[in-house]
Order: sequence, then C-alpha cells, then structure tokens
Amino acid sequence: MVVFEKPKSLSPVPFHYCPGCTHGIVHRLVAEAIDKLEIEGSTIGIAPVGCSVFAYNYFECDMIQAAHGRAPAVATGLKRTRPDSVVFTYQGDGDLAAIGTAETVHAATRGENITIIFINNAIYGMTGGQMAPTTLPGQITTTSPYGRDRKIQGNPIRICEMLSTLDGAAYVERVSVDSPKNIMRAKRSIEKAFRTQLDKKGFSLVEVLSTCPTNWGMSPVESLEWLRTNMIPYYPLGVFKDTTEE
Amino acid sequence: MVVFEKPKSLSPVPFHYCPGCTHGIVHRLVAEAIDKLEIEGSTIGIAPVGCSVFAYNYFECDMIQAAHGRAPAVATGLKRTRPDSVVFTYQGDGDLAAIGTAETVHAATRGENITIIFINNAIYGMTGGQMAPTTLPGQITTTSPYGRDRKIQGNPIRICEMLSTLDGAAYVERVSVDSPKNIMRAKRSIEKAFRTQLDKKGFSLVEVLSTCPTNWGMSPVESLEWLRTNMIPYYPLGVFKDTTEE
Amino acid sequence: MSTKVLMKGNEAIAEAAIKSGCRYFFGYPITPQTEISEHLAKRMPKVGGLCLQAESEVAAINMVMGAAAGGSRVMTSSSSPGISLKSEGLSYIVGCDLPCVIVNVQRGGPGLGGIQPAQSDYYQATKAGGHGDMRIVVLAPASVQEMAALTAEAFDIADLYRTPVMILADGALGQMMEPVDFSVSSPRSLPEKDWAAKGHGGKRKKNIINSLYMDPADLERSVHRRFARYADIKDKETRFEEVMTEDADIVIVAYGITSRICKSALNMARSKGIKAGLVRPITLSPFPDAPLKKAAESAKHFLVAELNMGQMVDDVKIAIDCQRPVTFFGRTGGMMPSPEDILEKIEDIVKSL
Amino acid sequence: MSTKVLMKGNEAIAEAAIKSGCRYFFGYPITPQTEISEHLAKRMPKVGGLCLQAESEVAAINMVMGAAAGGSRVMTSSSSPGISLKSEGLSYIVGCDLPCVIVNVQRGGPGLGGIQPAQSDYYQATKAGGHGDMRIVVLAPASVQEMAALTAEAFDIADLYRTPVMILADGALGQMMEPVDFSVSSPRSLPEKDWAAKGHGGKRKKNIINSLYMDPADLERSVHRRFARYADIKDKETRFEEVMTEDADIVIVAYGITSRICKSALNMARSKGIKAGLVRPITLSPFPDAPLKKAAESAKHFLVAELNMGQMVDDVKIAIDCQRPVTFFGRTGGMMPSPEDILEKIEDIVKSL
Amino acid sequence: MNKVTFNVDLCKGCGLCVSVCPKKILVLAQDTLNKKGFHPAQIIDQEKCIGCAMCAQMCPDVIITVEKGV
Amino acid sequence: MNKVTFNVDLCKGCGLCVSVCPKKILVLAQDTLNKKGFHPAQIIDQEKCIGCAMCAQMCPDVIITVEKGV
Amino acid sequence: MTTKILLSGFGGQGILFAGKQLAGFAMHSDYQVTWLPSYGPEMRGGAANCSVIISDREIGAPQVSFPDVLIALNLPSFDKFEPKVTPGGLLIADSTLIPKATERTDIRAAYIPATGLASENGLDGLANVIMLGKLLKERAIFDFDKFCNYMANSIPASRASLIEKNQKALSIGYNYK
Amino acid sequence: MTTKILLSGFGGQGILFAGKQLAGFAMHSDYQVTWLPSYGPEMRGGAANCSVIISDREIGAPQVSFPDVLIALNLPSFDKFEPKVTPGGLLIADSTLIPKATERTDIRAAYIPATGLASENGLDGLANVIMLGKLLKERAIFDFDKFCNYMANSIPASRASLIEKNQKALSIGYNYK
Ligand SMILES: Cc1ncc(C[n+]2csc(CCOP(=O)(O)OP(=O)(O)O)c2C)c(N)n1
Ligand SMILES: Cc1ncc(C[n+]2csc(CCOP(=O)(O)OP(=O)(O)O)c2C)c(N)n1
Ligand code: SF4
Ligand code: SF4
Ligand code: SF4
Ligand code: SF4
Ligand code: SF4
Ligand code: SF4
Ligand SMILES: [Mg+2]
Ligand SMILES: [Mg+2]
Repeated sequence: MVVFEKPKSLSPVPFHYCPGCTHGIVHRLVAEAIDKLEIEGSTIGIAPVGCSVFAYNYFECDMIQAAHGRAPAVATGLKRTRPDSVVFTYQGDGDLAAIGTAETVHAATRGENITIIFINNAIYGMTGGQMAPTTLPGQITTTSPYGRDRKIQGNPIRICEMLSTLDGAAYVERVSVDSPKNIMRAKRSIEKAFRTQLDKKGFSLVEVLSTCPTNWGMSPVESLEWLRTNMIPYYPLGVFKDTTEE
Repeated sequence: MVVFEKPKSLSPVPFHYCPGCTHGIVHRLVAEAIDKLEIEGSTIGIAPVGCSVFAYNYFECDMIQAAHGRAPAVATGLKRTRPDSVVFTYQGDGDLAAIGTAETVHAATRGENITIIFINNAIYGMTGGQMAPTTLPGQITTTSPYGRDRKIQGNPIRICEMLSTLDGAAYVERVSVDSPKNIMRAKRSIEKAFRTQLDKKGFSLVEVLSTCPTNWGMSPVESLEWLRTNMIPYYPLGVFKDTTEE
Repeated sequence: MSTKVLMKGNEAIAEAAIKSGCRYFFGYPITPQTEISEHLAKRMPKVGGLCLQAESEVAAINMVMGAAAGGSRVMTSSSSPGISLKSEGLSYIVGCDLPCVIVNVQRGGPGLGGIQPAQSDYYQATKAGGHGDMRIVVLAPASVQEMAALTAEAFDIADLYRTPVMILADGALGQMMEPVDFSVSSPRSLPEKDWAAKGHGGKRKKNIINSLYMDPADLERSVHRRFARYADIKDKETRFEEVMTEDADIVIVAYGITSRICKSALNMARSKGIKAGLVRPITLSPFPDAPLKKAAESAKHFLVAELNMGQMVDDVKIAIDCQRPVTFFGRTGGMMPSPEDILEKIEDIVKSL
Repeated sequence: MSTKVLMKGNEAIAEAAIKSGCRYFFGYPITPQTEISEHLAKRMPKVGGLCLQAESEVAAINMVMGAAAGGSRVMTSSSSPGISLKSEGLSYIVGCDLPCVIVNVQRGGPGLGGIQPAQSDYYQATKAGGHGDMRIVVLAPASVQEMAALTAEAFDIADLYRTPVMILADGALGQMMEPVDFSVSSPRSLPEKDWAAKGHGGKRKKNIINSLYMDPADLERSVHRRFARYADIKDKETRFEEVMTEDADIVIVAYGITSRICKSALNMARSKGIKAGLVRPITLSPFPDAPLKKAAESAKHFLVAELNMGQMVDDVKIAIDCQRPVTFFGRTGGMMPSPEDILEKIEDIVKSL
Repeated sequence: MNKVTFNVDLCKGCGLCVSVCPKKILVLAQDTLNKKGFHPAQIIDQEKCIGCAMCAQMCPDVIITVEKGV
Repeated sequence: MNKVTFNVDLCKGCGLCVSVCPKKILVLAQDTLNKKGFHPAQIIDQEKCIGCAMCAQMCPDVIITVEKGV
Repeated sequence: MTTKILLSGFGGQGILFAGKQLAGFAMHSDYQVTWLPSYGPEMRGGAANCSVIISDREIGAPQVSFPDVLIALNLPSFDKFEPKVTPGGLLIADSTLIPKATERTDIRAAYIPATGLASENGLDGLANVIMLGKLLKERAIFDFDKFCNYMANSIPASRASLIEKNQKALSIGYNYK
Repeated sequence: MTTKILLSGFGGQGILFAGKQLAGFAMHSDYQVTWLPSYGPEMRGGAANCSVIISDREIGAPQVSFPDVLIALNLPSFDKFEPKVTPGGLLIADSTLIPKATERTDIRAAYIPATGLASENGLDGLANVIMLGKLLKERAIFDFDKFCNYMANSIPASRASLIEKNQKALSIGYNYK
C-alpha cells in the first residue's frame, strides 16, 4: 500500500529550488490540500515575486504570476469576479511583509475569502540574501552586513500577531516545516485554511517558518536547527485567530 | 490674565476648513505642544493629501507636503538625515490607513523616532465624502451609498490596535476632540507624543477621532454627538502602547 | 422624444461601462474623476456587479489584473498622480496580454499639482505607461457622447487584441454635462477568452498568466508578437476626425477638450476668410499619421494645441516627416485657452505665411 | 602604480556616491542592481552615513524626497519595475524642485520581464518619469569609469539646478567590472540650500516644500520656471561623444552598453573601408541635437541602435529635422547584439547608399 | 471680571462654542452676518463668564481669547 | 516489508531525509553522483524500514515514495 | 443661433442646479447644449459658477468666457463677470445681494431681489429658480409653460412639494414687475 | 592586441573568481580590461560563465561571443562554446569532467584533468586556478611569476593558507605534462 507519493496537483516538473530549501515541502502540502479537497479544477493560484515565482510551473491548477507584493490584490480582483473559484496566494516575507504590506492588511481587514500561504524564511532568497522585514535582530544579511540592528534597521515584524487584530481575518496560524511532526501540523493548517475559504468564512493565512540554506550560508540540516533555535522563539507557533467555529 | 489665546506656532492665517470641522482643534493642539516644548525652530511638519493638505500654511515651522499616504516615508527620510530635528506628520484616515498602510506600519515597526497625528474622521473629506478604511459598518458615503456592508466593503480598521502589536511602536494612544474634556486629554497625549520623540524613545502616534460635518451631512454640533455615540464605541479611547517608561 | 440623457462625462463613462457588460470596477477616489466610482457604487449592485474601493491605486490596478486574468471585463479609473502609481501594474498587464480599460481624467501636474483640466500625461499615456517595451491603446474623447462611445469601443478593442485600452480625458470633459445617446453602439464579435485563469474544471490543460521569461530570447519573441499586434491595431483601429482640411493653409492638430476650443477658433478663422482646418486624433496611440501626411501635401503650416508644454508636437512632426513648420500653442497647470487665444495664434501664423 | 581599482559598475556608482559626499541611500533590492545597496550597506556606516532598505520602492523614493527636502545629498536606485513604482514620487520631487540622484539599472520588460540588460525604459526616463509636464536629467554611462564619473556629475547637476538626475544604465554595465579611477573629479561650486526644510531655528521665515497650487495660473508659472531651467540645462549640460563623424557616410547613434558594441562594429567597418561614425549621447535628456544636426550635413544615413524596440529613433529624427533616412536596429528582452550584427546592418545600409 | 473676545470676522458660526459653554451665555448672532457670510458667535452676558475657556478649547478656528480677572 | 523508493535523478543530496529517519537507514551515496551532480540519498537497510514516511514528509523535492507491506 | 450663459454665485445657492435645469430643457427641446461647472475642493461658501451653452449647431469650447447672458447671484461674480458680457448681451442680477448696477450701456440689465423674494415667499434656497424665471421673461429663449412643465417632470414625483415650490419660484421671477 | 577569453562551467566552480584574477592582473599590468559575468537567479549548480577581454586599446563590446581562448570546466560549456572559438584560438578543457576532445583542426586544444588534479592534491575547489596555470603555459599573455605574485597580493594576508594553495594550484596547471 502506497503510504506516501507525490500529490496529483503537483506538476511532474522538478523544482528549481536549492538543495534542502523548504519551499518544496510547502508546495507539496498545498498540493495535498488541493487533492484532498478535490478542488484542483476550481483553484487558481497566485505566484509572487521571490524564489517561488515559478510556482506557476509547479501546480496543476490555473496560475497567475503577480507583481511583487501585489498577490493579495490580484487575488481580490480574481475572487470577487469568480466567487466560486478557490483562490490562494503563495508569498515570501519580502513580498508579503515588505512591499505588499498594504495589500496584505487590506485583504485581511476586508475579509477577502482567499487563502494566503506565507513563507517566512527571514530573508530575501531570490535576490541573493538581503534583509527581510522578518530578519531577526543580529542576523547578518547582505544589507545588514553587521547584523540587523533594531536601532537602525528596525524591528522584525510579526505578521500573524498584527493581522489577528483585524476583524476580517478568520483563520491565522503560524506553523513550521522543520520536522516531520511540524510538517504534519502545517499540513492540517493549510488544509484548514482552504476549508475556511470553501466554507466562505473569510480571510485565512498560514505563516510557514521556512529555511533558506543558500542565503543563510548553512547546510540544509543546520538550517532546520537554526530555524528551531532562532526563529521559533521570536515567531511562536500556534493559532492566532480562528473565528471559523463561531 | 490671558488664559487662552492662539498659540504662536500657529500661523495667523484663517483655516480653510468647513465650519465646525475639528481639524482646526487638532492643529491648535499640535501648535500648543510645539510652543510648550519650545521646538518650533527645530520642528518640521509633513502635510498629507487630504483636507489638511494646506497644513503647510498653518504652522510656523518648516513644512513639507507629501504625496498621498507617504508622509511616514518622507518623515523617515527627513528624520534619518536630520536626527536633531523634530519631525511630525499630520494625516487623515485615507492617507494613513488606506494608501499609506505600508508606510505607516513600517515606520512603526522600524521604530522611527517621529510623531504621527492621525485624524480619523471615518471618511474622505477632501474628495467629497467617499468611504474610508475607518468608515463604520452601515455608514453611508458616496462610495458606500447603501451603507458600508462588511461583506462587501470589508471591516473598518483599528489602527492603534494594529500598530501596538509592533515592537517599534513606543507610544500609541487614541483620543477624541468631541468635548473640552477630551480635548484636554488629546492635548496631553499630543504633547507626550512629541516628548517621546524628544527623548528618542521611538515611534509615537496619536489617533484623534474627528468630525467631518460637511460629508457626514450633519451640523457641527450633531457631528460631535455622532462621534460620541458611534465612533467611540467602535474605536475605544485610551493608551494602546506605552513603552516610554521602560 | 429623444433617448438622450444629460450627463457628466465621468458618469457617461461609468454608465457606458455598464452598458458594455462591464460588471467590475476597482478604483480609488481622486479629483476630478471620483464621479465614475460614485456612479458605479450606486449602479453596480443594481446590475449584479461590483464597484470596490481599493486601498490604493496600486491595489486597484492589481485587482484589475486579477479580474482580467480571470476573464472578466473590468475597468479602473484615476487621475494623473494615481495613474503614475498604476504604472508598474499596467506594465504587468501588458506583459500578460490582459484586456482591461483604464480611465485617466487628467489634472495639472507634476506632483500634487492642481485639479483643473490638463493634457500633460500625453507622453505617459502614449509612450511610457510603465517600464519596458510596451504600448497601450489610447483613446481621446472630445465630448460626453464620445466619453460613452469610446468607452464601449475600448472594451471591444481590449478584448479583441488582448491589450489594455486607456481613455485619456481631462477634468473639463469629466465634469461637464452634455446629452448622451447610449443607443448607438455596435458591439463586435469577440473571441472566447480561453486563455483565462478561471479554474480548468478538469476540462483542459492549466492556463498560466505570466510576464516572466528567464530566457531573453523568449521575452524578445513575446515583445515582437505584441508589437505585431500593435501594427495590426494601427492598421485597423486608428481613428481621427478631419475638419475642413481639404483646402486648409493652416492645419490645427488638437485632441480632447482642446480640439473643441480649436473648432470654435476654426469657425472664427473661417469667417474671417482664413483657410484653417483641423485634424483631431481620436486614437492618440496608435497615432493617426495618415491624415496628417495627407494634410501636409497642401497645408503650409501646422499648429499643435494642447493643455501641456508640447507633448504631441514630435508625433506630428514625425507624421509629416518634418515637411512643414509646426508651431505649438499650449497652456498648462490647469489653464484653458479661449477660442480667441487660438484664433490669435492662427492669425499670427497666417501673417508669417 | 595606477590608482585604478577593478569594480563592478554597480559598485562604482555606490562608491562614487560616497566620494561625492552622498551619505544617504534609500533603496529596495532588485536584480540587477542590488550590489549598489549591498555595497553601501557595508560602506555607509564606515563614513557616518546611512543605507536604509525601505519597505518598497514607493517608500524609498519618498524617503529620498524627505532627505532631499531636508537639504541632504541622497540617492536611490532600482531597476525597471521598481522605477515604475517610483514614478509618482519622482513627479512630486520634480514638482517640489528637489535635487537627488536616481539610478535605473534596466532589465527587460514589460512586467516582471527578465533580468538581462535592456534599454527599454528610455521613453520613461526621458519623456514620462511620472505624470504632468516634467522632465529630469538623464545620464547614460557607457563604462564603469563613467558609472562613477557621471554619478559625481549627477549630484552636482542635481544641486545646481534643483532637479532629480537619473543615471540610466543596464544590467551589463551594472554587473561588469572594469578599472575605475576615482581621482578624476572636479566638483563645482554650488549654491547653499537655503530653501531646505531643516528647521528654521528661529533665524528665518519658514520654508515650505510643496507641489500643490490651487490656482492654475500659479501652477503654470511654476512649470514655466522649471522649463526655463531645463532650457538652461540643455545649454550648459548637454553631453555627447563623437567618433569619426567628420567624414562619415553613415552615422550610428547609440548610448550606454550598446554604444560600445557599436564602437567595435565601427572599427570593423572602418577596417573594411566603410566610412562609419558614431554619435553617443551621454545626456539622453537633454538630448544632444547639435552633433546630430552637424553630422547630418555630411552623413547620408543614420543608424540608431538600442536594446529596445526603437525608443530613441524619434529623437534622432527630430534632431536632424528628418533630413536623412534613419534606420533602426534593436534587440529587446535582454538580448544583446554582437558587433557582427551591427556590422551586418551597416553593410546593408552601405549597399543601399 | 473675565473676558471672552471673538475675532468676529473669522467666525464660521459653527456653534461649537455655544454648545459647550457651561454658563449658556454664548449665542450665534442671528441678526448679523460677518464678512464671511456667517452668523458669528457672541457673548450675551459677560458678567456670568467664569473664564473656563471651554468655548476657546472647542473653537476649531481658534478665534476666541479668554482673559481672567480683567 | 516496507519499501522506500527515490527518484534518484532528481535528488539534490540535501540530506534532510537522512536527518529524520528514525531508523537511521538512509545515507547520501558518497560514491555516486546523479545526473544533476549530487550525491543522492539511498536506503541502506530496507528491512529495517518501518514505513513511517518521515523521510518523504521531509523531502523538499518530493521524490520519495513509501509503500507499506509490499 | 448660440447662447452662452454664465451663472455665478456662492456655493449653496443652487447655481449648478439652475444651470442644469436650463441645459436639460434645452436638450429636451432638441438644442445642442453643454454645461460646465467650476469644480474643486472649495469648502462651503466658496465661489461657484457654471457655463451653459445652448445652440442649434455643434458646440466647440464649453467654457463661457464672454457670456451672452450673465446671471449673477452675488457681488464678487457681478464684479468679475459684468465687464465680460458680450455687447448686446443680458445681465440679470440678484439685487438683494448686489447693491450695484452696471454702468455699461451696450448691454441690457435686469435687477431682481431674488433672495429677498424667495425668503418673503417661503421659498428659501430658490432664488436660483426665481432668477431663471426672470431669464425666461427677459430673453424668450424658451416658452415659460413648457419650461415649467419640464421642471415638474424632472423632479421625482416623490418630492411633489418641491415641484410646486419650484414652479412658484419660476412664476415669481417671470412675473416680477 | 586584444584577447577575448571565455571561462565557463557550473556555478560553484570558481569561474567568476578565476576571470576576476585574470582581469585584475591585466589591469595591474596596464592593459585595458573588461569582465562580464552571466548573472541571474541561477540556483546552486546552474551554469556560470564570464567574459574577460584584455587589450592594449579601448574595449568596445564586453561580451565575448567568439572567444580567442575558451576555458571550459564542464561538458555543457564545452558543447556550447567549442564551435565558437575563433580560428587560431585556444581551447582548454578540464578533462576530468569533459570526456571529449574537439574535432576542429583550426584551433589549438589543451586538456588537463583539473578537477582530478585538484582533489588528488588536496586542492578541492581550485580546479579553476589549475586551469589558469594551464592558460599561462599555453598562451604567454602573462608572466607566470608575476601572476603568481599578483594572486598572492590580491588575497588578504589573513588568509595566508589560501595564498599558498592558490599558488600551488597555479603551478600544477602551469607544469602539467
Ligand atoms: C517591484 C519589485 N521590486 C523588487 C523586485 C526584486 N525582488 C524579486 S524577489 C524579491 C524578494 C524576495 O524575497 P521573499 O519575498 O522573501 O521571497 P523568497 O525569495 O525569500 O522566497 C525582490 C525584492 C521585483 N521583482 N519587483
Ligand atoms: C495618489 C493619490 N490618490 C488619490 C488622491 C485623491 N485624494 C486626495 S485627498 C484623499 C483622501 C482624503 O481623505 P483623508 O485622508 O481621510 O483626509 P480628510 O480629507 O478626511 O481629512 C484622496 C483620496 C491623491 N491626491 N493622490
Ligand atoms: S535562495 Fe533560499 S529560498 Fe531561494 S531556493 Fe535557494 S534556499 Fe530556497
Ligand atoms: S470636508 Fe470634512 S474634513 Fe474636510 S474641511 Fe470640511 S468638514 Fe473638515
Ligand atoms: S469662558 Fe467658559 S463661561 Fe466664559 S463664555 Fe467661554 S465657555 Fe462660557
Ligand atoms: S466655535 Fe469658533 S467658529 Fe464656531 S461659532 Fe464659536 S467662535 Fe465661531
Ligand atoms: S519510511 Fe521511515 S523508516 Fe523508512 S526510510 Fe523513511 S524515515 Fe526511515
Ligand atoms: S530529502 Fe529528498 S532531495 Fe534531499 S537528500 Fe533526501 S531524497 Fe534527496
Ligand atoms: Mg523570504
Ligand atoms: Mg478622513
């Protein structure tokens, strides 16, 4: 009996991601949710600008590639005009928490009935390792070469905490993919986010703590460890908002 | 003994505001704080786009007129290059909470050492009464002619609540100018915000619940009442964050 | 009894959009075009559509992108500063070959500028709506009736050629009222949007809406394909009006509100025995070279009139291959010339002929 | 021992900014120019300056506005899509008459496009950096040395004329290394920034930095004043390079990286006995009409070469008053022609002469 | 005595001062129009004024001056 | 028996599967290079595999298939 | 024939409405017509004016710089536009608010205390319509009865009381003196 | 004289570094020089190449489409660029990774198992420098000793062990066969 195989809504195309980059894990979880809920035919995914820009090649559903940070606006335009479709965005921390802040906050406060998968890897992967809004204090990046100094580069932003103050946000959870156990939790969370949308309950966002071995300058296995010891304390896992049972 | 007169750092120019518009009260409070702290010579104000766009005519300190929503970014550029100056922005709810969301959130999370005076009048005054991000559910505006419907136009955004989740925000309070008592409280709050900046404690923001008799379609006195009975319950007054004593 | 209604230009655009089957509008308020969204906020719910106020112009244009990508007719509108904010999104929409309609009711600039009518976004509209090798179709109405008629056309052209189409108007056209007759419209037969991302429903391969090409050769090919389409549009969709050009010694070139002022001046000039004519570009992009070239055969002098510092002048010179002198007359910042001002300019030129 | 260092073009810009006394940089990462901010992130703290990564290009350009309004030398940089996002802010900076330096290391477009070198933002840079009647000064370096030298010049021109100045480069110039000599620089004597909003200290009347004019007549006057300054800049700051144009039958017009490819082709052509020459605009705005006009006196044909679909062609035609045929050769989307490609084109033209 | 003075020509007749005066001694002068075309606020019984400055606090146009013990 | 299969040519040798296998029966084959130039993961003791699929859960490139009771 | 009308006064006096009524009836009567307001973020009490052009042929420029008919509802607009009335043109001034008469002899002038008449007759806010009545009297561009009917039709039946008031105001203006 | 060199291989093989060493020494020796990398978001293991042009006069186009010298460190780059070497040009291939020889007779070819030599000599990652050594041998554009010194100077003293390794790699390449 096959207990694990590649989900159907994941395209048979090798990922371009670096070895050990957890973007691939999250892609798979999204595809599994789509398979499980049998919504591939009605789902449209929105790819960001960031390492996951090629996400449009990796999912079998219809896909749109949005401008940097604007995926929530594109998703809004799409979902409002195709209310029966299932719309998700897949965005990095630069995309969602820097340039796309306004679009994210307003999609949430409006309660857009969309699902956002938010990859927080504390860095700009695609452009080669610049500081992200979520880069940790002291973390060295190419634009914080002496370590992020809160006094100069400011404080990391906690997206889940911020968004859960908004009335329109229905389901907001932070998960991690650093271990099989956490991956299983992330899987349930992503599935729940899609379900929230299917039930027309409003805005759902899953923040996934992720690694970028290449720009962190660590091996993939060391990266998981770094995530656990540095990111999770700053970005605690858990459900920050859940109005789906109301 | 003169117990009340026009503050010195308010220019001897009549306001262009509509009769009974509380923008004028807040201008006066800002000028009083500048006078009290004797900082007119080192202060630079940033005017928004909104009814208070002409704020550059009303204060005696140096002034900059910023693009719609971008005052916090302009303030950042200015304060970072002139760290000994006192920089404040004066912004409406369209300016700060709609188009300027990203600039507001990031100035706050960076902990920019600036002061923001945020006029929440639940409407776009200058352009003639369109819906603001802070327009209340059910409120009729020219772009929510059937009353704001949370399902369609989304939920009003509570800026103080949202910003106080951010590490860089030092002092965040919501006040109102609907009565002399509340005006006195607003006065203290604005003064404290400037003091926070002078003490280099970081980002300070005072949200001022305000009226727009013209676009609310009420008399000035009715407007104060409407503010009290409708806005304050949705936007509770009080200090949302204060790290200045730490 | 006529079927005409008296309407503001802004309202005519809004109503024409609805009549053209557009059910989605995403915008952000800005003077002098806010009536478009205010009208649609009232009307859309009545026809099962949606008029959504976005958090910004940037969000609005990207909502348009989402709606267009999903295959819906969709419109946005703004005025000069707001159009600048849309330029990245507009470039993406071009790069993704998505149809949509964008309205720019211009005001004076640069910066916050003023709110009075201007035509100073001509360059931006016709040459550089955003970065990269791109063009859009730009229609310049000169009456409230045309605000309506060209809006209808805009949707059809957009869908037929998979391109954004801009209605380039100004504050005066937006705010003025004239009678409009909505009954005159001849919708075209349009291809199905089988490229749209609306969910494949298990019935076809997935659709991808994208403007990224890692291989520059692919990107170049996509640009070439698009420019071939522009050539096609130039062939088939170029529009203009000629007034008394056959025997004209002096030909005025003007579009939009300015063309009307020039028409008044033209009548005055003719009544003074001056042989003046007018070419009014209706499509600013593609630019109507042909009538100008033809006019240059007989005309001795061209006068370009605009509400800017002379942005169309070069297009006119190129169109006539620099064969005739071209004089520019313009006001900017929201100032409007009177017919008398234009007449004076015409008389100056006539003296020099 | 030479004082030259081997550097990437992006780094040369960054280092030249520091050497020019610029202590403030606000930017947002984007390929292929990220080395500018990465270099400055390392260097600025060492010289008491600040390199701040903004939350977006929109924020970055407005931070630049704030810093410039306060009287500081300040720079930002980006690449094509990011420059589009800056266009509203840029228009405000023009409207407020603020000096600053903006770098655009272009990549292929439209939309997300690609990351390979292109020159397809020529229109945007020279005609419509934003809405309204506005222009900026645009400098087009063609070597890493010029990336440095023109950056220094850019700061001086900006301060002297109170205008933003753009360095319009491309991915190849940004990424390539060449030797740079920073010792050659001749700073100008510049007026004091007594207009800046830096706190009046009780010593003067308040300063207001503003682009809003409710009276259109005032706005028009401000635009006219600015255009008078543009005319002054055209007089005094127009720059170009001429190569073997004196006896040239065919004159190539190219700027930036393309001009170097053309120089190689020119040498090949000359060695084949073809009388080819080159005019290289260094200021794209103001455009160097004079050398082209002069070349047109003897040259029989012009060849414009760019990494786009032909955006400079009209400027060349206008400069030579359409007196000679102008052929265009271009690649787009990140493709680069080889010298051989250009040579082939030259030979084609020569055949037709 | 306490004294309340209005810069009458700049009054917009909004009535906010009137609405907050604890002594109810302010009115909008229905029979006069100022230069701006508004019915300006005026004090009807200066004697009763307690100099609390509530009117001035509330005036959006900052045209009220309050003096105590003149 | 349980069976773990790798799509060897797509393996990037990241070692994440190796790091999580509770039975420590996965290794990166140091002596072979796949088409992509990586040392691919391989199972050294199929017998011991409990079919828990932790390796597959962890594989970012989704190239592991796990079967139970084959 | 082309008639260029300029209506001018304070915001709130119903200038734009009056212009719109004129334009609407002209359209209804198969004339070409344009209506162009001044616009802006002028706050209450600011200046307001609108240009109405009525013609039997295509109308060029919609702005009226030199009116054939000037309807002035306050002093600033009288001062500003009176000199611009075309020779042979007509000036109608609200004499309640404009304590002045033209010195020009090349134009015709009519003075009517419209604001006063309005408040006397319980028609506050309808000075604008009274001025229209006067216009119909002074310049027979339109038939009074037809215009009266048109106004009635253009106001929603649900606001019947308004219809009556407007018609009354129109008559007062028409029948003044 | 102008020499156009193309270095090509996988990312991570030090292609850009080798090119930069060449360019740096050329500048140091008062030549004109350009160095142009291929760039992009290529992830680890993607293709990498760089163009180096060394000349005694101004250099035009910086990209090398037709190299006088091709230094190929993997098979794809051999396949792609070998046909483009200019007649009379030089090809140097890492024979550890390129199991092929050119069939062209109009160019000169040198094969050196650089990757193999590197790992044999504990110089993992320095196949690129071994290739440079070979280049100096095959084409006397630069003096070996001077280049060796230059490399030593261009590496920070704090990384002295690296200097030695690089010099060793350079010799191995220079002295191969
Ligand atoms: C308007 C605009 N600005 C900047 C860029 C350049 N850019 C591409 S990806 C990226 C950031 C990627 O970081 P993130 O969103 O965290 O995704 P990751 O690569 O880390 O998954 C940036 C700044 C762009 N393409 N467009
Ligand atoms: C980029 C841009 N978009 C839109 C506008 C138009 N605009 C001017 S003010 C304003 C909103 C004003 O509302 P608010 O900020 O709440 O201030 P208020 O007038 O209510 O005090 C808008 C949308 C503009 N000037 N620029
Ligand atoms: S750069 Fe980082 S985020 Fe991007 S694919 Fe590589 S490891 Fe993943
Ligand atoms: S429109 Fe509203 S906010 Fe603006 S001045 Fe008038 S009352 Fe105040
Ligand atoms: S000072 Fe107090 S008592 Fe006197 S008028 Fe003002 S509010 Fe009334
Ligand atoms: S509050 Fe001020 S403006 Fe309003 S009525 Fe009183 S004095 Fe006049
Ligand atoms: S299924 Fe479990 S036991 Fe078997 S190899 Fe994978 S991780 Fe190890
Ligand atoms: S996790 Fe996947 S890609 Fe990584 S080594 Fe194991 S099988 Fe290979
Ligand atoms: Mg990231
Ligand atoms: Mg507001």
